[in-house]
Amino acid sequence: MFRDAWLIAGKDLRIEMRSRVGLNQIVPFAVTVLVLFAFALDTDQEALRTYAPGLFWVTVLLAALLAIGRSFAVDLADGAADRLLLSGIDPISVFGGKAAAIAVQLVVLEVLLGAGVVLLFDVTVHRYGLLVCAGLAAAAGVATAGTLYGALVAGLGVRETLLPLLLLPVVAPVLIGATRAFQDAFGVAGAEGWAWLGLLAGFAAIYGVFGAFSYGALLEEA
Amino acid sequence: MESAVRLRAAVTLLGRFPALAGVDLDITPGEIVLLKGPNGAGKTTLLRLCAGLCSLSTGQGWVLGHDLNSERRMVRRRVALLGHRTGLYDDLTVTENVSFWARAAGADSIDVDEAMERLSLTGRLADTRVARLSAGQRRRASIASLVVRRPELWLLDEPHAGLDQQTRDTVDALVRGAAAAGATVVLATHELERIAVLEPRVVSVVGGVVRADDDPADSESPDPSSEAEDDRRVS
Amino acid sequence: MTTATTESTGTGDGIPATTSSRATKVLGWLTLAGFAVLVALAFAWVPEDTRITEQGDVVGQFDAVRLMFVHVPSAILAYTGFGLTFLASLAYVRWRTDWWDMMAHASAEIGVVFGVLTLVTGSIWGRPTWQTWWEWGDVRLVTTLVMVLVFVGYLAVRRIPADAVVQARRSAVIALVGAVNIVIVNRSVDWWENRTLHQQSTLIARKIRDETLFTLSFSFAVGMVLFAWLLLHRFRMAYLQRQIEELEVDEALAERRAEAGMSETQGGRP
Amino acid sequence: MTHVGYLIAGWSISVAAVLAYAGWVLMRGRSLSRRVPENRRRWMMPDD
Repeated sequence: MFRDAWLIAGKDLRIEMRSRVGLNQIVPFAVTVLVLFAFALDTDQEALRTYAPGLFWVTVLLAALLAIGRSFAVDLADGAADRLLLSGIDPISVFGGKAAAIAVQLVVLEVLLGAGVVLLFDVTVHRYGLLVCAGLAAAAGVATAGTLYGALVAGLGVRETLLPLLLLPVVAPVLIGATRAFQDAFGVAGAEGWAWLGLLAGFAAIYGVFGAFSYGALLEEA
Repeated sequence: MESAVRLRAAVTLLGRFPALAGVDLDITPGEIVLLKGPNGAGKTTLLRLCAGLCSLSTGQGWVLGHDLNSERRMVRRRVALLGHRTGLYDDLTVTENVSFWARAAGADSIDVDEAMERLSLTGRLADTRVARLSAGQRRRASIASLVVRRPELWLLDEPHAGLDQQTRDTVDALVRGAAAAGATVVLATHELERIAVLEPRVVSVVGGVVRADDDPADSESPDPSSEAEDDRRVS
Repeated sequence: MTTATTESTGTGDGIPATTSSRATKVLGWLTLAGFAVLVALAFAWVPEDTRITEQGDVVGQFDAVRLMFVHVPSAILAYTGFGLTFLASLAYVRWRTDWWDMMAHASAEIGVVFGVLTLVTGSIWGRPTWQTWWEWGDVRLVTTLVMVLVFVGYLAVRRIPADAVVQARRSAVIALVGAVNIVIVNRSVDWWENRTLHQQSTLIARKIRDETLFTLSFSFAVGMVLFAWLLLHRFRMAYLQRQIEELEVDEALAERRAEAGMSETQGGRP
Repeated sequence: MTHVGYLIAGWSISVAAVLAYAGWVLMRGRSLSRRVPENRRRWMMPDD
């Protein structure tokens, strides 16, 4: 089971490393969004510093939508999705593998964007441990929920428009939790960061379990 | 011995279109079966049904002894379906693709080397990204990634279509080899004379049903009149 | 609402072509009568909501309290609808029958209608009472908004033409995830707005008058009858849609078999 | 009476929304009913 999940994750990540779609398209897109936020909020450095955690996570969510869509588009491009079904790999492993690959990409994105926020919005990090843990837990949460919904809309003609509508309300708690945790880590607001980390971890766990068990049913297209 | 494929009044709906409208079919293990019929007759759906990728709306079916209504997962891992799409990842090399599918099926790396050898995917070709391959080379890579699975039932959907001479020969060799190894082969193709030497049992598929067609001589090219049918196969 | 009980448009030999039955007619009239009584109670009987503080100031919702009699039942109906969708989806996962799938669809749609209505009427009530159209500090408000959005997505998925079984399975997953999500959203919003994890939001903690309480209860009852009436009609509509689909499939099957030159039925749909 | 505008808005929007939805369901139900044979509309069968 773990071997198969590892196989799937390795395949997805290798494709992303080769194609560089993430690095050449998704990351520049995310940085552009950050720059647009700066324009929208005017050159008010104080406002940018205050709202940096929220802006950061909104950007991550938007970029995650692209990464999730891409992960499923790769399988659908030339019938590989059918072959995955035919391979006899347990759907739980496929879910785990795809979610892990998306999570890894999100973590890379967070690191790059985090550097961007520090540089562009002039924030300073007070609690590195909290920052890292919250970043990982939030990536896991978005990846599990995203993989579940990505599979749900995969193969539909309207998947690009439907995925945001379905996924964003569901990951709202991640946005709230991760923003509060980062506010604490950046020292811009006294939030109970570690408690929010609990929420993030709980979210990832719930969607991990839920996704793993409903994934098979979702892939069984007609 | 058990049938390789046994269908009873099998109906498969694609959306609301009955691609299969009540198929009765028996295929014994080791048989080579040629599906013949106009485009849109339901050949592709029949093959996908046998692979466990389409569901039965009504009726019953068993493939390699597994019930198509309840054990499609078991069916899937024992068959190989070569369809119009290759099932390869453009950004990976031929070797990476073949070994990925081999490992997904639990096969060894020796199998990978052997399969690549058999389909003459050696040398520089092995380390080329699939995106840069010609249609024929893609199809060969696709076949190699199926060979490693050692399937008991081969389902080939227009395996010759749009290919160069070398690859067509490769396909024929594959069918011959599979039959020699005792596997069952079901194929739909327009290249009837190529397959005729293998003396397959010919089965006509028309309008979503199957008609036994015992006369192998009666294998002239299919009726092109109802090709427009294909458009209705919504997915 | 009135059209429920009007004359039937016959199909020719007696049986009217509607989704109403004796049961829905009774429910329809009950709703109308109940609504008339509710209007009378709400505007003539219930006094305005005022309180005199220790400083002698007169505070309260005044006549805006009369909005409660549409807002609160709307919210109850929305949550009933979504709750029923959740239960029906759970039942679908367990028993895999069309019946539960249709029930989930029908109740989700009614839930969304009343969910939107809840938000709108809540906004209209909030403006005079809280001096704002929208209050991010209220858990129920934000939770309801997210919930409505989740089920708007649910209905969007249901509108996509697909194989009935695939669609039912997909929808059931969304409804179940959505329900779990509501709990998570509710908890996280609650913590979020309190800026600390150990308080409960208490925006309304006033004593409620007996007349108001009675009228509110009455409005729930009327709402429930309305819900039952709507659900029956909506469910039958979904049922009819299935029947039409089945007829079309039968037709297509016959056509397909004719194409094959087969004389008559073999297999077929139950 | 205070807040008359809000009251009118709130109540009329509610009534209008429910009427519109109920009307749509009924109309759609009727047009679908006409396309379905009577023996498949079971709720209308008993002495109604």
